Amino acid sequence: MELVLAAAIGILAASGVWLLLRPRTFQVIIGLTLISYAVNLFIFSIGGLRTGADPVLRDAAGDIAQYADPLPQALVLTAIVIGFATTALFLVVLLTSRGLTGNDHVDGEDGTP
Amino acid sequence: MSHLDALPPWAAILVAVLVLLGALLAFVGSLGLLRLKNFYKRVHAPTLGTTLGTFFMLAASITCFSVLHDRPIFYEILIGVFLTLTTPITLMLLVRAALYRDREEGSADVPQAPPHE
Amino acid sequence: MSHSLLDAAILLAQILLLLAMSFSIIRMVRGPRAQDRVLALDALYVNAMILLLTIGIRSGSLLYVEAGLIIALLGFAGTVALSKFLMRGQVIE
Amino acid sequence: MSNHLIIAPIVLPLLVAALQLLVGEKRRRTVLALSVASCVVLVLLAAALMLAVAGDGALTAVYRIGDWPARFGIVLVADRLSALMVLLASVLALALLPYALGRWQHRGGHFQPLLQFLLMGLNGAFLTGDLFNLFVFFEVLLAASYGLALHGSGARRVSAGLHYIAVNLTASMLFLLGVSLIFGVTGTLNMAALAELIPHVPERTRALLHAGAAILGVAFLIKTAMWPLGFWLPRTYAAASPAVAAMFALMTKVGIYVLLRLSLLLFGDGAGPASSHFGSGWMLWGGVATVVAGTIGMLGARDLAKLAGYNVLISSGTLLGAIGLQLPAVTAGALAYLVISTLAIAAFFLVAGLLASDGDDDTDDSLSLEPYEQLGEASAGEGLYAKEDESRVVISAPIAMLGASFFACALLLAGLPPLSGFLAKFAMLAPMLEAGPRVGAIVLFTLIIVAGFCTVIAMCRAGIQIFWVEPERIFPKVRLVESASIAILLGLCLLLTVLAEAPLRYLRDTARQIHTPAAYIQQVLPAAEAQP
Amino acid sequence: MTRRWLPYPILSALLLLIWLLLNQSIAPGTILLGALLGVALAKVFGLLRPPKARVRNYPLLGLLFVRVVVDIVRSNIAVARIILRRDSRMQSGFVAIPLTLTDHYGLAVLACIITSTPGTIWVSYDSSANILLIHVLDLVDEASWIDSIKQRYERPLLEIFQ
Amino acid sequence: MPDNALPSAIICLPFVASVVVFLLRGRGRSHNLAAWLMTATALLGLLLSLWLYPAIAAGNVLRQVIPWVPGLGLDLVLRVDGFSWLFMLLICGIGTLVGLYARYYMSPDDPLARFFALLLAFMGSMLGIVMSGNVIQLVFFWEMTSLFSFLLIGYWHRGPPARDGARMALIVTSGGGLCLFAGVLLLGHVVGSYDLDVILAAGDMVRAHALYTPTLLLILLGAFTKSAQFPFHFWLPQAMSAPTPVSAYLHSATMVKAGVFLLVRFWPVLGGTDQWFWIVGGVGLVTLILGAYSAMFEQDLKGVLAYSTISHLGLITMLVGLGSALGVVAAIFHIVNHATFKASLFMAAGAVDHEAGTRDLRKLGGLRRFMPVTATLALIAGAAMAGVPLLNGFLSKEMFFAETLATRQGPLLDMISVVIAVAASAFGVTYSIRFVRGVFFGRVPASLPREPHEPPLWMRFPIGFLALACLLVGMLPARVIGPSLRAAASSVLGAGQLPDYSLAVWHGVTTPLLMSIFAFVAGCLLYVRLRGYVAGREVAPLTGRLSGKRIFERVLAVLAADIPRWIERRYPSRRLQSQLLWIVLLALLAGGLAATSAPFGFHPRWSSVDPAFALLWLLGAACAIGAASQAKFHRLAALVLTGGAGLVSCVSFVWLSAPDLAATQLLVEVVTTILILLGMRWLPKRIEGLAPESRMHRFRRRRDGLIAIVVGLGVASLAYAAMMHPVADSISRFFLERAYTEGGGRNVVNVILVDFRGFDTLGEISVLAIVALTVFGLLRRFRPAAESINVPLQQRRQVVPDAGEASRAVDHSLTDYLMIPGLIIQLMFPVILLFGLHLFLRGHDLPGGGFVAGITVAVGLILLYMARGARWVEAHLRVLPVRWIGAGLLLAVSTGLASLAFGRPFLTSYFRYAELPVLGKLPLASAVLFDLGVFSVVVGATVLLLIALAHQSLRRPRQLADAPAAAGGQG
Ligand code: NA
Ligand code: NA
Repeated sequence: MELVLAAAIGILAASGVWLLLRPRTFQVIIGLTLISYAVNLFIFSIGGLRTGADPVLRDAAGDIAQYADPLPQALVLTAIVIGFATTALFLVVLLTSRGLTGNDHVDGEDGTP
Repeated sequence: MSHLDALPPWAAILVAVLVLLGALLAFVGSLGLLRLKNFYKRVHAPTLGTTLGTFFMLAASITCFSVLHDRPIFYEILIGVFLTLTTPITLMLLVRAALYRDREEGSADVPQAPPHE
Repeated sequence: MSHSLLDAAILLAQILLLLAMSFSIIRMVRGPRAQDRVLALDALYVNAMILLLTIGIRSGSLLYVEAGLIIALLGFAGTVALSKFLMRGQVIE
Repeated sequence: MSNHLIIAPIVLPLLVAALQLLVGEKRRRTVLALSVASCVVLVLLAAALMLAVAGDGALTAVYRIGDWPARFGIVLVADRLSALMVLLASVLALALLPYALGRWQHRGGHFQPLLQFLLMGLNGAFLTGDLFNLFVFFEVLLAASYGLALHGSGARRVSAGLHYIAVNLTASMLFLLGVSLIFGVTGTLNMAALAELIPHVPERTRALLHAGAAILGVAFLIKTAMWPLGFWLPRTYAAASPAVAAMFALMTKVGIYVLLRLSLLLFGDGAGPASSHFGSGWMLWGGVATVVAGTIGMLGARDLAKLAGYNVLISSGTLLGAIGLQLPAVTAGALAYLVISTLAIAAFFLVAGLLASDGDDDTDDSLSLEPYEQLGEASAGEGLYAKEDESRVVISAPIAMLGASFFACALLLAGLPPLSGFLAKFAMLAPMLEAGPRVGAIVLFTLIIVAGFCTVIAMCRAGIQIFWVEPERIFPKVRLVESASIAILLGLCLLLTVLAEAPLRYLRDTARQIHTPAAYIQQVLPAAEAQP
Repeated sequence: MTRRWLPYPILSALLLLIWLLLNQSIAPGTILLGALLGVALAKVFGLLRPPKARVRNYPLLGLLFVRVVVDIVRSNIAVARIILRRDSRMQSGFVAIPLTLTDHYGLAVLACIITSTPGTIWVSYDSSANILLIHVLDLVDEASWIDSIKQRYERPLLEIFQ
Repeated sequence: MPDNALPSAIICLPFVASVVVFLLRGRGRSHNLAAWLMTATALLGLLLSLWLYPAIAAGNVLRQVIPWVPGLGLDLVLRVDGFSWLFMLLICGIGTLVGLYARYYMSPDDPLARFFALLLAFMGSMLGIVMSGNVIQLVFFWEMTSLFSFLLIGYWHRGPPARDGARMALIVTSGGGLCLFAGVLLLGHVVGSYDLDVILAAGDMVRAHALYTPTLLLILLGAFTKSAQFPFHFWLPQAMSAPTPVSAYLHSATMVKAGVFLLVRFWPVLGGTDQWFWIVGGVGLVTLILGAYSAMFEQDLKGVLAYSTISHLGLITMLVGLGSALGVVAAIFHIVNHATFKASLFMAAGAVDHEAGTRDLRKLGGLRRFMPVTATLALIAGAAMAGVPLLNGFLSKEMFFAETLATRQGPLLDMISVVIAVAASAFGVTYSIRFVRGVFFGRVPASLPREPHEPPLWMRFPIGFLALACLLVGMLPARVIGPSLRAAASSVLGAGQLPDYSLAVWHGVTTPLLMSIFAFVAGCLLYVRLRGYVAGREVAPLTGRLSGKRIFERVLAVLAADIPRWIERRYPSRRLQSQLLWIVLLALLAGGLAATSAPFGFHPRWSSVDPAFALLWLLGAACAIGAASQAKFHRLAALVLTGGAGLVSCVSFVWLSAPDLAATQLLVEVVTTILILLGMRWLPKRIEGLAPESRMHRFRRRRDGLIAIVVGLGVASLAYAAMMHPVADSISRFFLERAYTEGGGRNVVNVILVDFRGFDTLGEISVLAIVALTVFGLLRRFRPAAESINVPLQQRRQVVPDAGEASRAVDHSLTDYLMIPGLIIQLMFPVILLFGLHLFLRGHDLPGGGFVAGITVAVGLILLYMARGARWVEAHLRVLPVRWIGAGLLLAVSTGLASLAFGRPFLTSYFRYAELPVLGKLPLASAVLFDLGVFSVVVGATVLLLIALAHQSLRRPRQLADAPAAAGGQG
């Protein structure tokens, strides 16, 4: 389980980073999206993985060990929301840049393909 | 998997069969997506999953949880309802887009627009 | 016995569903047309939803059905947008 | 404990921003009145907070949000350092407000609420005692800074903003990676608890802790604009509208603040042999590299706002290096330098903005310094001494005001007397020699002097070009409110020269306090609530 | 009065039903809240000025439902067979069907039926000529398809909605 | 007034006057007043200084300490001893004369208030230097003199020479000042105090310290730059573009003396070593001869004086460098003498310039006929400069010759120093004759720019006064200057250390006298020989080519412009790709180094691999890699594949027991997809294979691929290591234990979000709000690229059939296309709202919550927009997203603030179960209100984001009318 998830995080991160280093704004935004998937999984995994654990408390008292670790989840939720917001902003900025410069190169000047 | 032990054998077998049937239909549907030769044919394939495939899986789920919780649980029915309402929208819009593309490209396989269309 | 059968059935079902998803993804990658990709994404969503149901059954928790419900009710919004984009060149007119 | 003074600097701007959104953009006066009230109250609050923590001894005020125990909930911690930063942010905002009233705020939507959000983010980042909450406030202040940087739109702003956002999004990813690694190893997010746990981290996970800290550090170094992570800064700041750029003068300092806070709290002397002073070498040499890069950039800068931007880099690098030395006395001096350089750079951005504006609200270009090369060449041909040129040198009042302000900024940035820049540099440089024969200290010492010299060269060249060679090029229409902002900022710098002792004593105590974090830890996590 | 407070009773009832299903409870509190929400949301729906709907024949609706379910099961088997058999001789194609049904809700139900049935799909509809274009996976006889659609689905829908 | 308070009065006076004068600006003809204020201030300073004489003569050192920054060892210490007192006299005395002179010299058209204010401020700073009892304070005033000098040189900034001269002076002197600063810091570090008295007492310790040499070098750099010593001498001639009173005051009498002042001051601390001898003596020697040599060939009156000043400053430096006590006495003496005659010469030159309209020696001559008084005075001062007996210059030069004869550094060196001293002296005679004769004697040139007159009386008075001083000192040295010199010298050398010297006009026939006579004769001969030669030359032979100024400009241009720009061109740092590459590499490096700094266990556990999960991520990986490879040319494919990867991680969240995450991830993904699609309409088409791919691009792709793989491996191994070593006791325990009992919710994740860490959520919704506002603001000014302004091709084509048919509306096809889907979506709208409310209400106990609910509602609204179009929706529903945001924020904050009313901290939650009739047991938690705020903000922000973008197409005028034509043209 851990190995698979670690590999998954690695592949998402690698694809994202590769895109991040590309010259087109669209590539960068897709890259950022992939990286944020990787980061979300990373944060999530940090508390250790649980399959079949209860995500929600059954009753007031009980064995703590049977529940999934809630804190990383809460952190990921915050991260997802913030990531969504900033991705949206980045998108609008790249559109505006495209409008003003006439191309979709990250530097606003269409030198390289 | 402690909780599934609570299922009586008949329910376990019923759930197993339903689960497999559902998965099989979804599998065949997606296989069609891969196998069929053109878009208009492919578009039919996933319907297997959205109709009977989902139906079997929902049935499995309803059986399983109703038996487990000792009361009828129809929560999952909503999934079926929602899916029935939403799938047509997507497919209709999508096929129409494909038809437009083919007409633009002058493909012989699609009926051209009637005179006024 | 019947329970290990159920476990095996669920695992088999999951693998079948994952294979189904992989067919969708192959279609997504292969195209050839944008319509094919969108269709494949839609199928992927449905397969994923069914997969969630199997996970729910395996873990015995109804909570996972919730995620399935969200896919069923709202998952299509993305595909609608994609289709409309293909047809009209823009999503909201 | 319910000392609500600590939460007020965060909640007040948020509340005001929300009200401003509800009031709507059309009712400009109400929105403005809200902003002014907020900034005034913030300054008062910050001053009160500062007085409260500067009382006697090493007092740290802790505020447990939601009344949860500090170890588990989010706490706000006000000590001398955070109170100082909050005050600096509030004063800066208040000083800039008149300038923004002039004309800049009308160039785009929602300027005032965005400014309030920025203040909320800044104050939150300064006050929080929780690592993830720090991330959240960083995002708040960054988001607001994106909005403000893009305020007014235009090609230059947008393309610089695109880079700024891309870089910061990447930095945020690193931030998250770092925080989660640290949480994974220690199981806590509270900074004081982290400081308590780090010496006891098992050896098999210490490498992970260090990796987390290193990645987190890179994220902060990006905000600090350390070379080679800071190429985004000069363009972004130059492109931003002047009031915004002036506010941004504080933005890199947030990175500095966090590095200072965390490096001393988590990796100070108490962190155990394996972890103490972790990363300080990176900061030192990164700072050195940044000063060099900033200086070179400054010398090559072709417009005034970029010149100011490179000055931000230099000050960042100087501060980074000074922090990297990890000596209390140097830290005290560095804090003085932080305050002064923030005020000075802010004033400089305002001056640059007024010089570039020609009364036409739609042009937002920075003043170009292009015809540099003519300097020095012009007189080469016509004999050594031309006739004393007694042509009239009468100067209009706005230009005189701007000229004097420019000169004052130049003095502050170069660290020349009589303004407080000199004192700040002295306070930072003198104790550096006490570091003994450390290569880093010597290199940094030398570089700070050299950078000061290069600042003289660059500012002199720019000033001559603007005010002496072609004063016809600038037709500043300076409104009284705009000059008020500049006057407040420079006046503060002057005041800090004259009344230097009390502020410097405060800063020395601050440095001592953050260099001995035991009291901080003890006060945030009193023994009584050790375990639930 | 009822019109004003309960403009879309069917919708409100459906919403209440969905609410109860979602909450898996028939406690009085849930029902009360569901009813309130049903009424309120129906009013929101009313803001969108939807076309008027009248269901004239509920039993027929039930009959149609059963018929459709049976058709869907049959088509599932047929399409699965086609996919698995890899039949290259299989012909598919478009069929244009002239409609008499014009009610929007009726058309919507027809669309759901045709599309939900594997093997057929709604392609386009021209309201000025009232012609429906569908695509059929296994098209053996165009006329029989037209006939089957009109008889099995359109006629009941006409009765229900028009 | 007590003596101890006098120094502060003396130093404050000019600054106060400066401010007063500055405030006079703009008040009509205030320039008289400004000049008189300057003169009066200087005079008052002089008188107050003289008041101190008894104390100084008694050998006292006056100290006055004004606390400033005691914590840094920095107080204002005003310290007056004989040496500084002598300088104070010089500064105030010459200041008085210059003020008087400038009153008549300067044109009333100029902003004189500024001029005199600067001059006064300079005077104050100069006094500050000499009166400093703290070396940091000394540097403080030192730099201030450089700044005022800069402003004064650039006073007439319309002319390029003034600007260049000012700039050069500032850069050289302030650079030197910074070196001095560093040196003084080192000195303070070595001694342990910045107090001058402490430092002066620690000479032995300083000289023995390891840091002696760097300290010495840095301090000397300060002194040499200020006193225009070789190789920094070039700035002084350039500074002659300043108004003449400035040249007389700053650049001959006072400021340039600050360097030699410093040498003399620190002589007891730093002097007497070999390094001192070689560096100070050597530099002085070179400067002496170089200045004198260059002065001979100068054509500009002030240029001659400038080079002469350099030469004399070299002489003084050399005297200090030689290292004997007598040398120091001679140096002090010459400082005073030079100030006297040079200031008067400058003023005379200014008078000539003023009257004749030129300073070019080639254009001047015979002026004694027009201005006999000035000519006489200039003759006296010139003679003093040449070292003619009975004038003060002669006396100090004799002492200098004696000193050169007294050095014992080996026969060759002794010879050289004597020869150079004599040569320089001879050159001095030559240029003095040139100066006096060239201006006042000989033929009157045919065309003078102006008809010369005798300058006004009060302009001649300062020249005359100084000339008189030259005479008096020259004839009655012991009487006039003796006591002051003794006081000054003894304060430097120590009371008992004063060497024997006699200030007499006649010492008999001594070697120095013979040297003087030889130099005088040689100088006269040289003048006769060179007269014709010099007249035609622009620059001096040999050295003229090697202009210090030009080298300086070249070096500055290379260092401060060429290199930075070359670097910028060569390594363009502004490219985003390279910036991100740096970030990635540095993060990789930092993380990698840190992670490998200590060993950690890394044992892959294959046994735990779930085949289904592995298969799932095989798909996820395929999607991610597919998206990466398609993003350039097939955006839609990349978007779809990204959606696939997102779906896979959503399934993983479910798999790993995190339904909340799955729901959130899913919804966010849907919204993001729609958002990107909304944006894609404005992106340019990319067609594969249009542009040929260069080798460079292939290289970059491979390099980035390699980096990406390494990053992936690194992140994966970190994640794996972290997963394998979960911490035993994390704070999560606390949350699990208290969520229900104290937070009132079963969904621990949600309780964390709205209660335990509600503050994070408050920040998070603020981010959403801010971003929405920013997007809104940005899109208000959105301007699409020319090529995407048009309505999309599809729409132009699809309208064709409608346009041809009279019976069909313009968008008939569109209406048909969306009729059924639109109706279904419209029907689903209330269902989606209901579902959103459901998610909201159950969030505290089950997966859901304000955020998910908010996005659900927003998606419902967006679906409506897609199905019916923006105009339609907005005609039916009033969507006011900004209000939603504001209200939500307000609600969330108010909920937090409400707890304050109960005396609890911000955001303290309150919950209880209320028993209500019919409804039964209902949980009432304040956190729900907070969550409602979250909900409201999320709805508002998401809708605002999407709608603001969607509205862009609406804002353009629809060009459907001419669409058929366009479509026909393309078809
Ligand atoms: Na179908
Ligand atoms: Na279907």
